[in-house]
Amino acid sequence: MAEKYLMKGNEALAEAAIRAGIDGYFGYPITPQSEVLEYFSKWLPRKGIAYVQAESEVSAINMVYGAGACGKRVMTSTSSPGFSLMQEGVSYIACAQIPCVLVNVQRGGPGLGTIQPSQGDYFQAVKGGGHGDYRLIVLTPNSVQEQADMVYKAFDLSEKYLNPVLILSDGALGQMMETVEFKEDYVRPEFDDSWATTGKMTNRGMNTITSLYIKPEDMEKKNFELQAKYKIIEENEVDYELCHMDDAEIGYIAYGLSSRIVKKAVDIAREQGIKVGLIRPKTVWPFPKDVIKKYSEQVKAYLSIEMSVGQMIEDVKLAIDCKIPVEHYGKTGGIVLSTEEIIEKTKDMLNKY
Amino acid sequence: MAEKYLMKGNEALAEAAIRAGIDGYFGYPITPQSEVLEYFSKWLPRKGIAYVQAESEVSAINMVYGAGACGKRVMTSTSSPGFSLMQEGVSYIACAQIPCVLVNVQRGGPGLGTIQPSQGDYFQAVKGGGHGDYRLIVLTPNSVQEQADMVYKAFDLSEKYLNPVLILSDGALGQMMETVEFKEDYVRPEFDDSWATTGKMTNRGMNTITSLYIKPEDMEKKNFELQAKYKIIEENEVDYELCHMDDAEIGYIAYGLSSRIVKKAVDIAREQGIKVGLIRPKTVWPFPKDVIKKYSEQVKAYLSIEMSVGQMIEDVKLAIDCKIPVEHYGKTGGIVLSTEEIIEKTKDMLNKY
Amino acid sequence: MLQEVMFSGFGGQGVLTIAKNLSYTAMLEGKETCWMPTYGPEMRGGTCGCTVSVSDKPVSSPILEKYTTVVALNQPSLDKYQPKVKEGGLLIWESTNIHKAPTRTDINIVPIPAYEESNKLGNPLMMGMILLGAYIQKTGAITIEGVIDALKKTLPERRHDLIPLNEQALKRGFELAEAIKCC
Amino acid sequence: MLQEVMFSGFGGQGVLTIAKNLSYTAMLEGKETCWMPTYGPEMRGGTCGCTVSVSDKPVSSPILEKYTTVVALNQPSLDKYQPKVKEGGLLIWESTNIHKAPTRTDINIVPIPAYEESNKLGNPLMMGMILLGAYIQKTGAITIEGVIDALKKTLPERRHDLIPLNEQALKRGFELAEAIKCC
Amino acid sequence: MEIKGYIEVDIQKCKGCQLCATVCPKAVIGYSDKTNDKGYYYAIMVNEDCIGCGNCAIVCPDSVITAYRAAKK
Amino acid sequence: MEIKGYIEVDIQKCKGCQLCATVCPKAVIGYSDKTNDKGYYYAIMVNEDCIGCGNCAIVCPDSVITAYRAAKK
Amino acid sequence: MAETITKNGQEFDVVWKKPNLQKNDMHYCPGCAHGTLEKLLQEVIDEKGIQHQIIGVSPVGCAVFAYDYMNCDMQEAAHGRACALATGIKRVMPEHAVFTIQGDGDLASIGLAETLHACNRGESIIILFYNNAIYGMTGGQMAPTTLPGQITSSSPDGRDPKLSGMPLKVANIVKEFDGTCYVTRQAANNAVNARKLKKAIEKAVDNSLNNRGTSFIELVGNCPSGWKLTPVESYKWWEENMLKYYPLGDLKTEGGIK
Amino acid sequence: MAETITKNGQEFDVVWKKPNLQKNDMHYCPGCAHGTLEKLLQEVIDEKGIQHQIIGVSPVGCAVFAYDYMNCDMQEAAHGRACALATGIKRVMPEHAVFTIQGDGDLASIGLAETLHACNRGESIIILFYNNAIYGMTGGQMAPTTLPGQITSSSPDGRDPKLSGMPLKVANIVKEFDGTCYVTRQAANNAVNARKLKKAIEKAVDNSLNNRGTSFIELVGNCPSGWKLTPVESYKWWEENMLKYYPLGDLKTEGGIK
Ligand SMILES: Cc1ncc(C[n+]2csc(CCOP(=O)(O)OP(=O)(O)O)c2C)c(N)n1
Ligand SMILES: Cc1ncc(C[n+]2csc(CCOP(=O)(O)OP(=O)(O)O)c2C)c(N)n1
Ligand code: SF4
Ligand code: SF4
Ligand code: SF4
Ligand code: SF4
Ligand code: SF4
Ligand code: SF4
Ligand SMILES: [Mg+2]
Ligand SMILES: [Mg+2]
Repeated sequence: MAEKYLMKGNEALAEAAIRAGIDGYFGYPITPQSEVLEYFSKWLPRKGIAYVQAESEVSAINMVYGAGACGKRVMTSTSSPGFSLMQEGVSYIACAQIPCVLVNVQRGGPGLGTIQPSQGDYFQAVKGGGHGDYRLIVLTPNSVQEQADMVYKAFDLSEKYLNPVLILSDGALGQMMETVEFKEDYVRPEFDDSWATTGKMTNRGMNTITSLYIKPEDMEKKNFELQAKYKIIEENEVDYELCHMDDAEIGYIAYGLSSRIVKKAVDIAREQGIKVGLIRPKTVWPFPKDVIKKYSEQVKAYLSIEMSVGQMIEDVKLAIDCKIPVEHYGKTGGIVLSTEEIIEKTKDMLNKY
Repeated sequence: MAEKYLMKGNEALAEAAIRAGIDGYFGYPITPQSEVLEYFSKWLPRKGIAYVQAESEVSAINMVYGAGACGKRVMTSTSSPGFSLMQEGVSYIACAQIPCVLVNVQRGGPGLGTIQPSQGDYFQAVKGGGHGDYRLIVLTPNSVQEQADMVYKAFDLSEKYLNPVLILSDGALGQMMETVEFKEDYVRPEFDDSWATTGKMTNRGMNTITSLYIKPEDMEKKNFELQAKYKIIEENEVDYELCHMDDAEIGYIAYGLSSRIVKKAVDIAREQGIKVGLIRPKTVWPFPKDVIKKYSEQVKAYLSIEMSVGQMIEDVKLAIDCKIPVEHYGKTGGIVLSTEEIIEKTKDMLNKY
Repeated sequence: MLQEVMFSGFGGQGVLTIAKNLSYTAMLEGKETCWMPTYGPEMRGGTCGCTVSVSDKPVSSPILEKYTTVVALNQPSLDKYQPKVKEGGLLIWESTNIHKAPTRTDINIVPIPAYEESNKLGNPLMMGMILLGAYIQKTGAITIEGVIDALKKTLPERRHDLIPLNEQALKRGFELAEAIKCC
Repeated sequence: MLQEVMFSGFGGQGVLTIAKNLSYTAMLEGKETCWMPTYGPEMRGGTCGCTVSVSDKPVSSPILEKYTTVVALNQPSLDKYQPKVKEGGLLIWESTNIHKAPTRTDINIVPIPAYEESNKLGNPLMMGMILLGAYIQKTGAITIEGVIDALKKTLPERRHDLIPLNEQALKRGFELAEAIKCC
Repeated sequence: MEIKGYIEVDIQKCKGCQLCATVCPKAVIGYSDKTNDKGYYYAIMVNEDCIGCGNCAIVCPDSVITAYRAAKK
Repeated sequence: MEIKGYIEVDIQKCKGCQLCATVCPKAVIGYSDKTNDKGYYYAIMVNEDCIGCGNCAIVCPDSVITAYRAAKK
Repeated sequence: MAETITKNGQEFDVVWKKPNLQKNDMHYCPGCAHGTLEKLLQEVIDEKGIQHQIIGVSPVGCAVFAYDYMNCDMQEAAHGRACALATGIKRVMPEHAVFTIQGDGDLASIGLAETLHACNRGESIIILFYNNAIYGMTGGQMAPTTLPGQITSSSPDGRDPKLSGMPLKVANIVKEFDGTCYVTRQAANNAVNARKLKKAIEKAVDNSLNNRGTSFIELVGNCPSGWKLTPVESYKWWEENMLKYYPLGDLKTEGGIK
Repeated sequence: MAETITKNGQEFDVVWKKPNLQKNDMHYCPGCAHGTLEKLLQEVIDEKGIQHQIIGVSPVGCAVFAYDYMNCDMQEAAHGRACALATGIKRVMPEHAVFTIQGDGDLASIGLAETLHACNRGESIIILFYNNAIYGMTGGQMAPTTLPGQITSSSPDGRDPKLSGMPLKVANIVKEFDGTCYVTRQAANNAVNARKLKKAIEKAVDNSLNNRGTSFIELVGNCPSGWKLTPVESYKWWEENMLKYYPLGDLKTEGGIK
C-alpha cells in the first residue's frame, strides 16, 4: 500500500503534479491558493524544473502558453480574481489548442470579495469567461485525495485532447489537510508532440502555434474543428459519482466541497427515512447530462446545491429538458451550507411535488 | 426634425455619449472598435472633458472604476479580447456598484481570432465572464441609430441601478455607416451621487468604494443585496421588439446584427407563405423570458439565431422551461448568416414539429 | 428598389469616398442606406472594398455575399468580385489599368477608362467620380444633382472650388456609360 | 465516533501545530481526519483557529458551525467559540491567562492552567501539548502513545530530543484533566 | 517637581512592538509584565526622565502614544 | 564589356517603395512606368553603373533584389 | 498643533497625538510601519485642512483596509491597479489631491505597467510606495524588491537572482520618467526619518493639489510577520539590510510636464 | 555566402539575395522596415545554421504574421505578452535561442510589465523592438513612443505631452535593469544601418544561445501608412524626427546576472 500523508489540498495538488512529471509551473500568489506556488517554489528549483513566480496572473497564463506550446507538461494555479485576469489568455490557449492544467481555488466574489471558499465561478469555468466559443475540461475534486488524483487525470486529458483542463477547487479544499496517497503506478501516456514548437527539424515543416484566423472561412473552420473535438469529449469524458440514487425520490446535484456536506445531508435524511440521493459531477464540463436525465425518470425533483446564488442549476435544467422541477439551494461568501436547511428544503419539495 | 447624419456605428455611439454628457472616457485601440476611441480623442480634449488612451484594457477598466466611483458619467469601449482582459475589473465594478457604460464591439474568437463581426461573447456578457455572482445590464443595438440611442439609455440605467451597463455590439454595427439622428430633448435624469468619492464634506461621513467583504456574513449580505437589485431590474428593464409574431408558427429569436438578417428572412418566408416571426431581445440581460414564454403557447418551435455556435439558445430554453423545441442556427468568425439556410431550416422544423 | 453595390480597388484609389458619396446622396434623397467597408489588416497595401446598400426599405445585412453591382478599380478586385455579381447584375470596371477583361456573359458589363479620363481632367483622383457617374447612368439609384448637393454638405468650404471638377467627372462617366448598351 | 474540535488562540501560540498533531495521530491510528485552519488576513496579529475532525466515516464538511469540543487558548477565542460548543460538548480553556471564565452550564468545562504548567516544564511552547493531553483524557479520540509515534514521524531527526518533554506535557495535561470531573 | 515631559499610552491599543523604546533618547519606555486584552505586553513609562521629544509618539505605528512637553514660559 | 555589378529585381514582389533608389550610390535604380500585378511601379535598373555594393538589396524590405558583384580574380 | 493642556498645575504642549483623521484601530501587525505611513498622511491632511479635497486609493495588500482608518473618501483598487484608479479620479476631479498607498507586490509586480504609465503621463497624483521587500498580506512570498538571498515563503532557499533577477529599484526607474516631479526614498524606522517622511508627504500633497506632476514616495518599510522576525529583530534587519540596499534620500525634486 | 554565378561569361559573387529562411511574401506596406528586420533575422539564423534551435514569438501588431515568413518554429502571442511567452519557452527549452518581435504598442504600452519583468529576471531571450512611434496594425493610433506634436488617429491635434506624457524611451529604461546584457538602438533606413542591425542581431542570438541575459534591440522603424506619408516621405521623417529623438547606438554591452 502506498504511503499515507497528511497534507493540505494545495500541497497535495502540487506534489501530484511533480509526480506526474510536470515540466514547468508559472504562477502568482493569491490566497487561498498560495501554498500551491510555495510548494513548487521549494521543490521545482531544487529538481531543476522550470518554476517562475510571474509578475501577474496575466503573465503567468501566457508563460503557460509559451511553455505548453513547446509540448511540455505545464500548469498554473490561482484563485477567482486571478482567474478573471487570465481569461484572455485562456481563450487564446483554448483556440491554439495548447495542453496545460489550470487550477482555480475559488474564493468568494464578486470583486475582491472574501478569501473564504466559494463556488461562484461555475459559469466562468464552464461557459467560458473569455471571449468566443470555447470549452475547458473542468474537473471538480471534493477531497484532498482527489486534489491529487485529478492532477494526473488533468494532465492526461489535456494532452489527449490538446485542450486546457481546469481543476475547479475552492479555498476549503485547498487549505484543509486530509490523508492522501499518491499513485505508485502512474505512467504518463504516449504523447505526440510533433505539433509543438521544439525547434524546426529538417524532417518536418515549421510548427506554428496561433489563434489568428483572419479570414472568416478559416475562423469558421477552426470553430468547427473545436466543436467537433468538444463533442468527442462530451461523449467520452463525463465523470460522476452516485450515492443512494437507486431509490431516491429527490435527487441532489452537488460538486466539490458542497458534495461532501450534501452527502452528510443524504445520510441524515436517510436516517429520517427520507429517500434522497446524490449525483456528484466529477466533471462539470462535460456535464453528466445523461445520468441526470436518466434519474429524472425516477426522482420527483432535483435540488441543485452549490456555494453560489445558483449557476449549475441551469445546466441541470437543460440536461433534463426541464422535465421535472429543479430547485436551488446555496450560500455565498464562505457561509457553510447547512444540512438542516437542505433537509428542510427537501421536505418542502416532497410535499410540493 | 433632428438633423440626419451618415455615421459609423462606432462614431454615432461616441457622439451620443458626448451629447449624453459624458465626463470621461478611458479606452485602448482595438479593431473593430477603434473609431470610438478616435472620435473621443478628437472631441473630448477640445471640450476639456477627460480622455485617456490607457496603456491597456486592464488599465482602462480600472480608470473607469476610479472615475465612475466619483459619480461621473464614464465609459470604456473595446472588442472581444480586450473585454476578456477587463473581466477582473468588471467583477469589481459590479460588486462596488459603480455606474458606468462598457462597450464590446464583438469580433470573432476565441483567441486572437478574426476582426470580423461575431456574437461569440454572449455567455461572457450575460453569465459573467468574471468571477462571482454578478450581472451586467446588457443592451443589444441592431443599427447605427440604436448604437446612438442605447448610449443614453445605458448611462441612465447604470445610474438608476448603480450597475455597469454593457452595450453588446459587433464589428459590423461598429464599422458601417447609416443614417442617424440624435435626440434633441434628452435630459439627464436626477442622479444622487451622495455615495460617491467626491471629497469628504463635514456634513457627511466618509464615502468608501470597495468590493472587499472579508467576513462571510458581510459577503453573503452583499450578495443578497445584489441579487435583490437584479431581481428588480429583471422585473422592470426587459426590452424587446416583436415582428410578425401574431400568427407565427415558428418563432425566431435573434439580437443585434443577426436580427436584421433574420428580419429579412421573415420577409422572404412570409412572401413564401411561411408563418414566421421574430422576437428580438433589445436587452439580453435581463432576458425577455416572459414574452418568449408567452409565444411558446402559440408557436410550434423556436429557432435561436446568433453568430456563434449556440449560446443564447440556453436562455431561450430556460425561458420556456423547454416546453417546446428550440433549435439553433448560427455561423462563426464573421461568416454571414444566410437567409436561405434560415428558411430551409424553418421548413425542416415545420415538417418535424 | 434595392441596390447592393461593391466598390473595390487599391487602398488610395478612394474607394471608401466614392462609396460614401453614394450613400450620403441616397440619404439626402430620402432613401435608406448602409455603407460597410471591408476592414482589417489585409487593408495594408492591399485591396480595399466597400459595400453600399440603397433601398426603400430598412437595410437588412450590411455584409453581403452577392451584389447587384460591382465597381472594380483594379485587377485583383475584378477577379475577386466578378463571380459575386448577381445574375443580371452590373459590373463596371476601370479599363485603362485592368488588362484581363471580365468574362461573364450573364451580367451587364461596363468598361470605363476612368484613369485615362481622369488624367484628361487633370486630376487622377477624379477616377472615382467618373465611375460613380457611370453607375448613376446605369442604375438611376441617385442623381448627379444629388451628389453635387451632397458634396456641398460634406466638403469643407475651402474645398468647394473642386465641386465643378467633380460635376464634370460625374457627367463624363455618365456619358461614357450611356454609350454602352446593356441588356 | 465523530469529533469536531476547534483549537483557537493568538497567532504564535502554536494552535495549528497542536491541531496538526491531533489530526496526524488520528490518521496513523487509522481514522478519517480533516484539519482546517481559519485563514486570511485577519490572521495578522489576531486570533488564529483550526478545526480538526476525527471520525470513523469520511468527514463531510471541513468548515463547521458547531463543535463537539473547543480548546480556547486566549480570551477572545473563549468569547468567540464558547457559544459554538454543541450541547453536552466539551470546552477546554487555558486558565492562567484567561480571566473571564466560561459561563455555559450545558457543556463540560475543563480549565487547564496550561501556561503556568508549561513554564514549570521550562518551555512555554509546551502549552499546546498540555491542552492536547487534557483533550485526550476527556475524549479518548486518540492516545498519548499515538501522539508520540506521530511526533517521531513529523519532527526532523535533530529535534527528536524534544520528544520526552512533549510526552511529559501530554501526561501532565492528561493528569490535570483527570482531576476534573465532567458529567 | 517640574517635569520636562511625559507620555500617555493607550494601553489597550498598544501592540507591544517596542519601536517606541528603541527610539527614546532617555530610555523612558519599558514593558508591562501583564498583557492587555489583545495579548500584548504594552509600553509603560519606567522613569521620569522624559523630555517630551515626541520621538516615541511619531514612530509608534499605532498612534498609541500622546507626548507632552513642558510649555515654554 | 566587363561590368562591376548588377541587380535582379523580382518585379512582381516589388512594392515600389523606392528605398533601394534612395540608398544607391550610383543612382542605378529608377521606376517602371507600368505597374505590376499588385499595382506598384516597380524598381528597374536605369543605367549600367552598378558596382554591386548590395546597398539596395540589404535595405529592400521585401527581399526583392538580388545583387551581384564581379568576382575578384 | 499648538494645543496646550494643564496637568498637575503645570502647562504642557501636546507634542504628538493621534491625528483627528484616524478612524478605527489598525489591523497591522505589531511594529509594522504601514501604520506610521498612514498616520503621517492623516496628520498632513489634518494640518492642511483638505479632508474635503483629497481622495485616496487603497490597494490589495496589507494597506487594503486603509479606507477604514483614513477619515476621507477612498476607493479600494484591484491588485496592482491603484494608479489606474487614481488616474481616473484625478482626470475627472482635477482640483483634488489624489493618493495611492501600494505595496511592492502591488506596485512593482502586477501593477508595474499602471505605475510607470501614470508616471509617464505625469498624472498629478501621490504614489506612496510601501516597500517591505515581501508580500505581506498573502503570507510572505517573494516580491520584485526582495533582497538577494532573502528567504521568503516562495523563495525558501533565498532569492536566487539567477532565477528571479535582482531586486527592482523602482524609484530609480520612475525618476527617469519625464512625468514625475518628485521622487524620494524615505523610511520610518526612527523619529528623524519619520519626520522627513512627513515633510515628503507634505510636498507631494502640494504637488498633487497644484497639478505639478507625479510624486513618488518610496517608504522603505518593514514586515515583521513576513520576515518571520519579532518586531525588534525586524528593526535591525530593516536598518542593516533594507536601508543599505535602498538608500534614502531625494532622487528627483524637479520635473513634471510643463 | 560565397555563392558565385556566371552570367554572360563573367563571374559574379552573390552579394545579397533573399534568405533561405524566408517563406511567403510579406504583407507589410511598401517601404515598411518590418520586412527588413525579419529578413535580417532570417539571414542570421540561416548563417548560424540554428533553424532547429530557435523559437520565435510574434506579437499582436503588424508583425503578427511573422510566423508565416520565418521558416522556423514560432508562436503567436496575445497583445503585449510576447515576453511572457518567451519566458515560458526559454525556461523549458534552455538550450534554444528565443526571440520576440514586438511593436511599440505591444511592448511599451500593454506589455510594459511583461517586458520589464523579463528584463529584470534576465531571461536570456532576444527582444526585437520595432519602434515606429505608432500603432501600425490598428490604423495609426498614438503609441507611448509617439513624438510630441505628432498627429495620429488618436491624437488628431498632435500628441500633447500634458495629456499623454512624453515619449517613452524604453531602451534607456531597460538598460537600468540588471538582467539585460545588451541594449542597443538601431535602424534600417540605409545600408550602413541595416548592416549594423544585422551585427546586433547576431550578437543577441549568441547571447540567447549562451544564456547570458536579455538582449534588447530597439529598431527605430517607420510606418508610412500610419504616418500617412508616402514611403519616400517616410524615409525623410524617419531620419529627421525619429532618429533625432531616438539616437542610435549601443546603450549597454555588458551585464546580465552572473
Ligand atoms: C489579481 C490578484 N492577484 C493576487 C492577489 C493576492 N494578493 C493580495 S495582496 C498581494 C500582495 C501583497 O504584497 P504587497 O503588495 O507587497 O503589499 P504588502 O502586503 O506587503 O504591504 C497579493 C499577491 C489578489 N488579491 N488579486
Ligand atoms: C487585448 C488587445 N488589445 C488591443 C488589440 C488591438 N491591437 C492589435 S495590434 C495593436 C497595436 C499595434 O501597434 P504596435 O504594437 O506598435 O505594432 P505595429 O503594428 O506598429 O508594428 C493593437 C492595439 C488586441 N489585438 N488585443
Ligand atoms: S510603538 Fe506603539 S504599539 Fe509599539 S510598543 Fe510602543 S506604544 Fe506600543
Ligand atoms: S517623548 Fe521622547 S523622551 Fe519622552 S518617552 Fe517619548 S521618546 Fe522618550
Ligand atoms: S526597396 Fe525593394 S520593394 Fe522597394 S522599390 Fe526597391 S526593390 Fe522594390
Ligand atoms: S548594388 Fe549598389 S550600386 Fe548596384 S544598384 Fe544596388 S545600390 Fe546601386
Ligand atoms: S504582514 Fe507585514 S506588512 Fe502586513 S501588516 Fe503584518 S507586518 Fe505589516
Ligand atoms: S501599418 Fe505601418 S508598421 Fe504596419 S506594415 Fe504598414 S507601414 Fe508597416
Ligand atoms: Mg510588500
Ligand atoms: Mg508600432
